[in-house]
Amino acid sequence: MSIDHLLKRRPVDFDIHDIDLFSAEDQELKELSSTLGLSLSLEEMWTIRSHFLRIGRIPSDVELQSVAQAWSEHCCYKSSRTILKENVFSIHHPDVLARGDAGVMAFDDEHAYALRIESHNHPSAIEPYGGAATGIGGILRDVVCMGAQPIALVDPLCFGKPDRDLDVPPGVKHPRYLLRGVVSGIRDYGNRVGVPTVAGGIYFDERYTGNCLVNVGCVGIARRDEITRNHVGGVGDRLILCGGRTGRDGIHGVTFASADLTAESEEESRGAVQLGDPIMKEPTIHACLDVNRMGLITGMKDLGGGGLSCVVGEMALDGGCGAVVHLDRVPLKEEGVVPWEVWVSESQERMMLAARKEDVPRILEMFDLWDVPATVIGEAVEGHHVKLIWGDEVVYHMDLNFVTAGPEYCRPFVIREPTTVECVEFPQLPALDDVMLSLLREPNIASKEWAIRQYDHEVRASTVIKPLQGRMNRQGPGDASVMKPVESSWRGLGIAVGCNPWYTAEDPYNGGMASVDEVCRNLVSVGARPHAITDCLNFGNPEKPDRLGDFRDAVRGIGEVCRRLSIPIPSGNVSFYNESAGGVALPTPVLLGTGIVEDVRHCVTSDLKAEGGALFLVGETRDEMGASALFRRFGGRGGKVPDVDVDMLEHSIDLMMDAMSAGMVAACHDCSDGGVAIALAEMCIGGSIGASIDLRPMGDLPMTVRLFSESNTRWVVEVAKGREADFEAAMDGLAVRIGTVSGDTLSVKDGFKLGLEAMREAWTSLATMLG
Amino acid sequence: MKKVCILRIEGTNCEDETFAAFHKVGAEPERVHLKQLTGHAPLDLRRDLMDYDILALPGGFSAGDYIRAGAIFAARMKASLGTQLRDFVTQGRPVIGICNGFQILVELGLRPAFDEVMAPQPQVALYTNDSDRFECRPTLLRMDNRGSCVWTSGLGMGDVVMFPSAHAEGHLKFPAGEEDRFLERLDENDQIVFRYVDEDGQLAGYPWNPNGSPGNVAGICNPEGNVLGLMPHPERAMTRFNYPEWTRGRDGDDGDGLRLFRAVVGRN
Amino acid sequence: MVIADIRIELKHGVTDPEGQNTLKALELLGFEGVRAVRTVKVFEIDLDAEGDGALQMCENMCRKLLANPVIQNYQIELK
Amino acid sequence: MVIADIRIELKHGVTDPEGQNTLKALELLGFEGVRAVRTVKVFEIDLDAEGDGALQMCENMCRKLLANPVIQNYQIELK
Ligand SMILES: Nc1ncnc2c1ncn2[C@@H]1O[C@H](COP(=O)(O)OP(=O)(O)O)[C@@H](O)[C@H]1O
Ligand SMILES: [Mg+2]
Repeated sequence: MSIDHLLKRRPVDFDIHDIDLFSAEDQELKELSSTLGLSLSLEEMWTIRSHFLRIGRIPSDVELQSVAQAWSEHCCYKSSRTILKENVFSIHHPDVLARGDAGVMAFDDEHAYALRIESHNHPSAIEPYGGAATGIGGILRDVVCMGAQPIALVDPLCFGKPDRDLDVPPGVKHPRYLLRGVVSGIRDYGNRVGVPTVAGGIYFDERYTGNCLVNVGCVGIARRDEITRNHVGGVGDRLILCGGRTGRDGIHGVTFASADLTAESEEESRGAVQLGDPIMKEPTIHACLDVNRMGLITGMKDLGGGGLSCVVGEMALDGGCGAVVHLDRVPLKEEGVVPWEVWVSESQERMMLAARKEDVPRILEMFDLWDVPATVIGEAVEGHHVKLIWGDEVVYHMDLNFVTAGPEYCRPFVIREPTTVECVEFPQLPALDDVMLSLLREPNIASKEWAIRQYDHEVRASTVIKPLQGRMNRQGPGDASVMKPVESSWRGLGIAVGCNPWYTAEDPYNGGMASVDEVCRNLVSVGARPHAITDCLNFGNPEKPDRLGDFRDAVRGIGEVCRRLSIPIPSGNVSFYNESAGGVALPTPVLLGTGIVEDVRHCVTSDLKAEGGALFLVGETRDEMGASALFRRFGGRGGKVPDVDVDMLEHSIDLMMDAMSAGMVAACHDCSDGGVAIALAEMCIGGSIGASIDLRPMGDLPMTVRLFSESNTRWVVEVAKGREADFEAAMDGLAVRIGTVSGDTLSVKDGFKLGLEAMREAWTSLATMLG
Repeated sequence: MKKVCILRIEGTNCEDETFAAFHKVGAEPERVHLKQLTGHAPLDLRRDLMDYDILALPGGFSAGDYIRAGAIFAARMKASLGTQLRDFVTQGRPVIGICNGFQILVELGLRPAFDEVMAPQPQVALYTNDSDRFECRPTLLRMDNRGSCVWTSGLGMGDVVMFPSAHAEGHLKFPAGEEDRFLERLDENDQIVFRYVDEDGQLAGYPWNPNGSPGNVAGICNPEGNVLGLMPHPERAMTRFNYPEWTRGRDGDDGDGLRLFRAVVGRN
Repeated sequence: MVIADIRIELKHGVTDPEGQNTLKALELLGFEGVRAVRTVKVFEIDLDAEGDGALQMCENMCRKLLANPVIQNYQIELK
Repeated sequence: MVIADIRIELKHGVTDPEGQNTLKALELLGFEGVRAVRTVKVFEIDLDAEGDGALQMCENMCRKLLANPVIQNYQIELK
């Protein structure tokens, strides 16, 4: 069936069609949606048709494309909004200064920091290098348009198993290829713009093979009076488009992100994939922050999903205005880009500024100094309509209230019974020495140094606690990094990630709670008090009730803990449709947490410090082996996924923070994948020193449970010499003594005994595989 | 007060911490875009290189390090600022190139510059690390200069300092077959300033030497000693809290970078 | 043994930041009449194989490692 | 207008870490009989110039920017 008869070409000397929705049959409406790449449902097409019937004319292609962008899942959160409102947006905190493209939190009396995390999953599955690089570009823009200087990047990533065989399903790329491409993309972009990549994670599971996840986060710092708005200041403000030129690249990125991946995605979605140009971005950041500091602009917003179509509408509407834009003034990369393409293109490295007319010349001068194109393309007007002009022709004239009032769905969902199985199928285990080495070699636990050192994690010279910690050139893993963002102050900002998709897969509610627990533990480990979280929620197709049920429960779990700990979530991102022919990716909420360090000179690292140091375990260990690293490695089944006792978490954070500022703690590492045993091994590796351990004080549990249970809210702590009694008293019964730092082996009474070199060799084996 | 020109183009980074480093030792630094020195800027922003006492080429990725690291920046400087730069150097004013700045000095022909101030063509190259990867890691450097270099006058010979490295192209390459001759010549002229060493202060291989440079050379100066180029970042070692092992105990709040920057700023 | 010359270029319409930045640098250096710069990557590979077998192997290398068909084209030439 | 194909290769004896790394990756992927991999960079330049003038211009570009004579050779071909 052809829909050509519905496309009415206008008699002008450029390419524009009006689309005859009025005479289209339902089947033709569906066909229009798919042929034009709109990704709109039939019901949504009906709504649009009624709107135009009301105003008495058919839409132009520019108008129809624009609505499709605005109503995509990616832009309007139609499936998730009600759930987010209830659980996330409703957590209020006086330190939240703004919720814009990035969230803004108070840092000290004079400064604020911005934070945001976002996914770039689908583009990265198709073209890992460009997909990841443009992900970094996008998240930087979100932070810059709050008026903040980016100071740190974060990159939690999920891939299929790196050691799987080389045959992969059609349309899918091997995890190692994807990993190399993604890490190179983040490295080249992040390093070239001079923002350190200080935290992240690489998670491997077969279920990510067809659908890798690339989440990128950014934190920025600003003086409080530099925080900008993401909208125009008022009627008469000029709209200045700056940065890269606009082309056909990146067309339909958001609609691409709002559908499952297929074997053909590679061919079909080429237009949505871009490479990014950090050397346009870097001066654009400078110029934007300069004109903001000089007080020359009234608002600023980045061009991300939906391109101009989203940014103009949102900037005008939020500023209480309408807008007139001369679309033909937009600088183009190539000839022949037609109006609707200009309006929705997602070409990289672009920002929109709003400024009073009299400030425009100076702004243009500043951009010229940096050789960054900047063009006045329109202005804010009275009312709430946006009008687009090409030559003398009006190609778009729409009421913003309609365009931005995207649908909001309460889609059906089902809540699964969590697999809280009392009767566990405990795996057959080899000797405990071998279990340990095997776990250290497990790609999810093994050292990620291969990636971390390809990122410049020290540029800007403010990374005071680094991602790898311990003796030089023999470091072990850290839990969080700490930035010292203000030259004249000792105050610091801890940055950490929390993510455990295996818990979420077995028990979404507990999984959501556990990821908050993890991010808090990580922050506390270095001496940072949890302050804010930004979340990237990666789930499957929300039109399938079980996927949406997982989403809802995970968000409920996250919201529950955050609300009770009073940790706001001032920004975040939802990524649905993480599915491919090979199945659905693990439900993966990724949290980026920030914590305040009162004085960075009191920070603590994970490496064991000195012979004779007393080792304590803080927190309660239970038989919670469900979805543990041990079970995943050796084939255990069932078991309870670790629960979070929120009161205990809150109390423990307070006690640990006090002990740290009192200087009692010499080293600290949280217990996560692999439990106490792996935490101890990692602390030994970082400190290049052994420990002798007796786990009997942990209580009446089987040895394997003591060693490998992943119960939440626990840390292994080395206490400074002479402070043992103080510490034990301060911890109010939560800490038990489990051993002493000594020698060059890690030996656990009635457990195992391993040399440092054997542990290090196993732990660093992933690098060899990745080459 | 010493005026410092921190020169940048698109893609330069590390200028903020280089600024902070000079500021900390009491100089008056300014970030200056190359176009401000060549007259291609609004009137109030134009600057003259000769008004500055010190020139710093910070690290980063000028122009993305496309083609070769530093090549584009160097070519633009040479074309638009060549004569002034030559004068600046011959007058003995201190110049430092850090990381990308070192790559720029090399591409400019300002390093090693045995016989002339600025050679018409590069005489050495800073090439891809042996690991074929960007390497961000702390590095220990032994100061091996016998006294010609003004930048290290605050350090003693044999002192070991920690300046972090972060680069993909830091392997110093001499013309094939002439490696030994070049190394000898550099040594004779007292142009070798820093060498990568291990914890015992001894020359050692990867990862102590992060890029595979022959003779473990990390930084060199001109025979007159006023122009220093080095791969590692002294501006990232201004306080002890920049150190990889500071939580393992280290005295004082100062970092080794201070001694380098103080040496030129304190001098008259 | 053959020497394979595998030439990988960006597809039309894919932006080439390296080419663009090189173009800009050439212009600033005063070169006139430079209309466009594209960067191409070439792998020169010594192979213990001949004729069709070698060609097939190179095809495979391109598909599995050297090129990304989404954004790049490749040409293989045996010498 | 001509298209200049400027080929920048490493001088004999200069090690090529990228080539070596690629060789290793190909071996890991199971390719057998790969003896060596060398990487070459090509700039394809559209020039408003002809013949000797164009050649001279490309020579200049190489000397001023595109090649470092310490480690690299260049070849220019006009198409
Ligand atoms: N899961 C979430 N948690 C908290 N805030 C969220 C979440 N998802 C989206 N947000 C917020 O909703 C707003 C709109 O998001 P989005 O449309 O993705 O932004 P952008 O226009 O920058 O792409 C942003 O302020 C974002 O931080
Ligand atoms: Mg945004």
